[in-house]
Amino acid sequence: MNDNAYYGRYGGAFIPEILRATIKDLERIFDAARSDDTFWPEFSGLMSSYSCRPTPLTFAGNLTGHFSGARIYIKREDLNHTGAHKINNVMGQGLLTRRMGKNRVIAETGAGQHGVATATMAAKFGLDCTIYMSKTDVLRQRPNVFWMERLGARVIPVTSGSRTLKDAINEAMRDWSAHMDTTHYVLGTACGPHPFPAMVTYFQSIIGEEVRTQILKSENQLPSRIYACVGGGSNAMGIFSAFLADDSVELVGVEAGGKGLETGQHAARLCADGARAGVAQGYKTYFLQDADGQMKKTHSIAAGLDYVGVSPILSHLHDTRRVRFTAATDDDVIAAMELAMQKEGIIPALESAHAFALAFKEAPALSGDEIIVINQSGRGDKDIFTIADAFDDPKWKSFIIDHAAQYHA
Amino acid sequence: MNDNAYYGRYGGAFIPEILRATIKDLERIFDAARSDDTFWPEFSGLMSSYSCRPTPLTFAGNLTGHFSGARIYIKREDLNHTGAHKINNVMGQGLLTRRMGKNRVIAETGAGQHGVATATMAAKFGLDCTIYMSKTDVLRQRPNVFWMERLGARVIPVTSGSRTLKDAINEAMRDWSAHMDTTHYVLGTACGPHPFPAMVTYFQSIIGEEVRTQILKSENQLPSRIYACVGGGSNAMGIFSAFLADDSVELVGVEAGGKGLETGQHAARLCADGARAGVAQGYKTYFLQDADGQMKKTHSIAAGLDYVGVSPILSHLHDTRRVRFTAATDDDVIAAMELAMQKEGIIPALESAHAFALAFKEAPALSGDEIIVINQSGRGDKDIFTIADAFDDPKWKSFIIDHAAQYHA
Amino acid sequence: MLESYLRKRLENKKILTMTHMVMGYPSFEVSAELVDTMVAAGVDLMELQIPFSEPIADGPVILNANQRALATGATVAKCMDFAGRMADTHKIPFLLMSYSNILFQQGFGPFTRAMAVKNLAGAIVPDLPPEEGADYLREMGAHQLAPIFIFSPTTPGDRMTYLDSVARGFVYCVARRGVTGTDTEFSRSMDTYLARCRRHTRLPLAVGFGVTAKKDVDFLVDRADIAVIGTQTIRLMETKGMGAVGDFLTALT
Amino acid sequence: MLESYLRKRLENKKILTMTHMVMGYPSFEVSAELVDTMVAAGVDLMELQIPFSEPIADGPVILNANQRALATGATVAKCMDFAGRMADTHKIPFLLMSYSNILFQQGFGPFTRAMAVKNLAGAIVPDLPPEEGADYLREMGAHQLAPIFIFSPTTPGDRMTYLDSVARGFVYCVARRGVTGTDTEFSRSMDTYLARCRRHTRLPLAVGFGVTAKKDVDFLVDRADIAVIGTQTIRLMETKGMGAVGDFLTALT
Ligand SMILES: Cc1ncc(COP(=O)(O)O)c(C=O)c1O
Ligand SMILES: Cc1ncc(COP(=O)(O)O)c(C=O)c1O
Repeated sequence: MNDNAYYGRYGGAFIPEILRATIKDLERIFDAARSDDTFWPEFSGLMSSYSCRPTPLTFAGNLTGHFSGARIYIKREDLNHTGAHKINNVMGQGLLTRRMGKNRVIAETGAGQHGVATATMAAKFGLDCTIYMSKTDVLRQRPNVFWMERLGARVIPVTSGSRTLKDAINEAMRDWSAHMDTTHYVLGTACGPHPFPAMVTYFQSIIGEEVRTQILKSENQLPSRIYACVGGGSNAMGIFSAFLADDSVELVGVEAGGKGLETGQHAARLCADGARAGVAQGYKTYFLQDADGQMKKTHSIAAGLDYVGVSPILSHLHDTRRVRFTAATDDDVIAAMELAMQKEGIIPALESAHAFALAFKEAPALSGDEIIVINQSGRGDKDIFTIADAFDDPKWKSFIIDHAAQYHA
Repeated sequence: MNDNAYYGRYGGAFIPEILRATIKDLERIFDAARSDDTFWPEFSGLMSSYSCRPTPLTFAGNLTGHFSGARIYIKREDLNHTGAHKINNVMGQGLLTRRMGKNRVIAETGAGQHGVATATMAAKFGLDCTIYMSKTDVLRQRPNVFWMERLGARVIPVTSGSRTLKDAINEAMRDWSAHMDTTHYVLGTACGPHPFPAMVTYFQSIIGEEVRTQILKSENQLPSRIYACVGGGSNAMGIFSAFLADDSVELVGVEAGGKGLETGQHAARLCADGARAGVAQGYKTYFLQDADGQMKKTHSIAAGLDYVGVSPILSHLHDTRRVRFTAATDDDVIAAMELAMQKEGIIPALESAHAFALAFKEAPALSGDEIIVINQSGRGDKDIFTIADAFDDPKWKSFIIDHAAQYHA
Repeated sequence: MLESYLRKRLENKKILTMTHMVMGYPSFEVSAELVDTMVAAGVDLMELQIPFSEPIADGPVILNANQRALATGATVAKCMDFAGRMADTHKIPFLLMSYSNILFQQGFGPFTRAMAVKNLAGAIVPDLPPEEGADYLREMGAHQLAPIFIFSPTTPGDRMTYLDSVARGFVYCVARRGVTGTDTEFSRSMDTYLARCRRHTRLPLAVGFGVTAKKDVDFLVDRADIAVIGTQTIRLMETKGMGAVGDFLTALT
Repeated sequence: MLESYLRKRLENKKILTMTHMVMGYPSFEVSAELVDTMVAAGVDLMELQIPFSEPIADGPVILNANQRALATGATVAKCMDFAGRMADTHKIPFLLMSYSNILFQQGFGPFTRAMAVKNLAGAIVPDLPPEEGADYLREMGAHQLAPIFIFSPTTPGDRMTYLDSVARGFVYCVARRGVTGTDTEFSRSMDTYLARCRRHTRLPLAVGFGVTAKKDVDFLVDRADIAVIGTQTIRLMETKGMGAVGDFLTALT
């Protein structure tokens, strides 16, 4: 494949021959769109009339006071239509799907946010839609499944493999191999074969571009640090990309520390031992794998971070040390979420709460002149079943029990 | 009370003596804020940095094509932080609470949106918070109760009366009578004693002001009709108020038709027989009441519309015929919701879907030169338990049953 | 005239007692028995509440009594009949207590006319301040009925003066913030408050608070003219029966 | 050399058969028995798949076989041993089939050296196109191993020519869109497609599709050189046992 498919040692397009023409086609369409002056305005116009871009950059006065360190700002991707940054990428790919003249889209989803976003885009663009979602995630993100179906999508629970996000990706690839003439695969994160990492980053870069304008306007100064959670890496690349050239801005990617890095039950590919470069799902990157190259089981309380690979662009930025990678455990995340809710009245998604957890840990050590920005990639409503269980809420339990009893009657 | 407390025959402040000084104080603080040139910019600045105002006015191209009548626009209050227009009023009253130097807020809530918004505001402003919610609504809007509690609010289920919104208002009034020195009552809709109808309308008028600017910018023409659902009347007054002086703009308020006006199981106070002027909950308006003046039971699939009274301002606009009132049944609403989801990828709250239902019914008869605007007052995520039941979704049922089984184990 | 009745009565008694009840709770029969019991125990006047579905000034005990009365079929007509019968049977004055909407739906004219015909003395309508009550005041005046108004600890002096100017019979002083049925501390501030009330009206003062014993009534002697016993008798009737109500009231007076 | 073996074999047979199996599924013992059965039934060459956790080019049947093999302890080392034993025991050529990461983690050098030592003939790696496989091609070449590449119905002519230039042994033509294990219709368009494949390579053509009967194999005569039987034998083994596999293959050849 061509050179721009690689980021240092990572990236590429390790795909079955059957998909090659399609991927090449997508690359061509994407390149044409990117160099068409009308395309970005069309995209950002759509995002401001259908979703609510630019999303606000909220000053978190209470958290700033609480930690009495850096001034804390929160980028509010949770306010997007469908509740997360995923819609940015999806609407962009929707425009490309239209340019390709295809009438069907497929997608994988973990947290369900990408699935809901894709189902939404499909409704808006009048496309057929099939969503692959691991059985585990169908269970833990049931509300999102319900909405996908109501939006007109077919949701297929994937029971193969480790039943997490990667297995949903494999299934989507298999579907694509059979139906690429009519079907575009709307990959949900900055992973997969070229041109997906570049394309998803391109659409998500709207986040960082806005942050740059917003922070310069309100503070006339760049932030010292930017925190983003890292699943596949799309929200992180989205907010980081506008600051890559600014050496003074430290970029911090927060992975899923799960039950603790030492337990092996996590999804930390860049900040923990146990991940190595490898090739799977169509691209080369750091994967959590055993000596033979078989992918390991991952764990995170956040379905959207429970993934074995990571954006090849981030792998490269890891090796070059431009981005610092670290992890937050499930417990850190619940605590951070609680604090964010009670201090600022915001409800981060479990994924996003990873970024909050690290920012909270580090904010006190910074000075009051410094600014940090946390990317709130999504809202936590979708996580109610998980969070209610994490808080072990007795009223929620009896509500569910009563509700179930009605169904038995 | 003073003249500006009345709208034609409606309004006033029918309150126990113990609350009089507090209400007078609130009136004074509100009047001072309203005539302070810095106040509105402070308010709208807060709404644009904490929520995402201006919210978009989305052109619904697919629905327009589907009905091939008027051009349909949707005002996206669902994109607000906490998911509905309620936050506009609440943040405004938060600013007033701060001006009054009080450290506690209370509120009633039906759909839970106003409760979540108030709990959110209380977290952001550092206030104690108690929410009164009827037992019926605690059950049908459980997710919102969960979030209120996580945001740090106390939620008190009200078991008196008919266990709907009105009973929650009564309880909040009782609390206020005891604690008004420290406590502000954040009434959630354009009802209650003066100055609440005026004050809530004032804060919600941000909706209509934006719509006016937006539609003139995109179409250079005013809409022919504007549709809003009517519970207490705050989202309706919010969008209508900017167009009251434009005779060419027909304003349509959609009440809860419940199981059909003929069944008596509804909450239509202005478009059905059976409501008369009366006095309750501190103000004079149309109430659904029996010959003795006892309030009737109401019914709506949408908790936020299940209310026995209505804004005195709307009662007046009803009598003067400036606003046309009509109703949508529970069944109409589910059908409208489904169509909105599948055609445009948006998920209106059950309340908002009432406005959609009427717009869908009437759009085909208008010409393609005409514009209609639907106020999407909130998003439907909160309604998942109700909607899943309305669609009788077997997968949702088995999910809930399985989840309950875990708790028994 | 209610006021003159009270003044006369006060010549022989240091303090009067007024009791309250919700008509039709738990039934009109029991209500009638309750009135008999109260009169026999020596109360000087009574408030008869017409139940309303939205009694915002009442706490849980009276709220529940309102709801139960309505649920078991109490109507305004039945209540008016009942109140008339009581006024005919017993020598003491009876007041109606209810909320604005009950009067509004009957019409202030018809309502007050009926009150006059049935020999009722006056009315307490907690959600009808004089500013909203021009029609009410006119009709009450036309029928020589006493509109009772309320002073509260948050009522400023000039407003007390204004309320006094429209009130007839007596002034009802609520002793504390909150709805009916919560306990009040007897305190210095109560002293100051009642003195302030006294300064601002020429009418007798009734004071409502959680009276549970003779000493509570005694506390009010010289400070006020009428002790109001509200929630406590309902509680007693509910938990210990009619006999306990009679014993309680007899011990107080 | 694989190609010359195939050409030689084709002198006596109108069409050859290649079978596929996942090593270690359901166990290495059964895998060995399966190879014996297949060789006895007359197959001409075999693909031995090293299981991988993410086999994106495989359909449900082979996917499941991969997972089961891994779950019951198949490792790359055991698979290499097994493949070596088969190549030593049986006269036909054996190819390895797996995914990029398996080779990548061993290193292309060590992996291909091991293949050579164990007398394996070549490899099929569906997610390793030549553009990503410079190291692979170099090492395969150095050890005289045949890197098998794939033509698909979506592959343009110029790319077929390019693939032909790096391929050795034969070209694997997938007969339709989709992953392994879905049925294909025999149609005119297949004719056209195979003719196009033939035009673009000097190598023998293998064709994989849902072969279930002798007539399917017969269809390929003159159109291709090798009929590939993949999913069907796994299905047979799972549902009817080893004997059925032997009978099925014997009837085909
Ligand atoms: C809210 C939210 N944040 C973050 C992620 C992680 O994905 P990414 O790393 O691509 O941003 C997800 C994935 O579903 C998500 O839903
Ligand atoms: C989304 C939504 N729309 C409408 C309403 C009705 O209230 P109002 O008539 O005051 O807008 C509610 C009330 O809770 C609501 O949550």
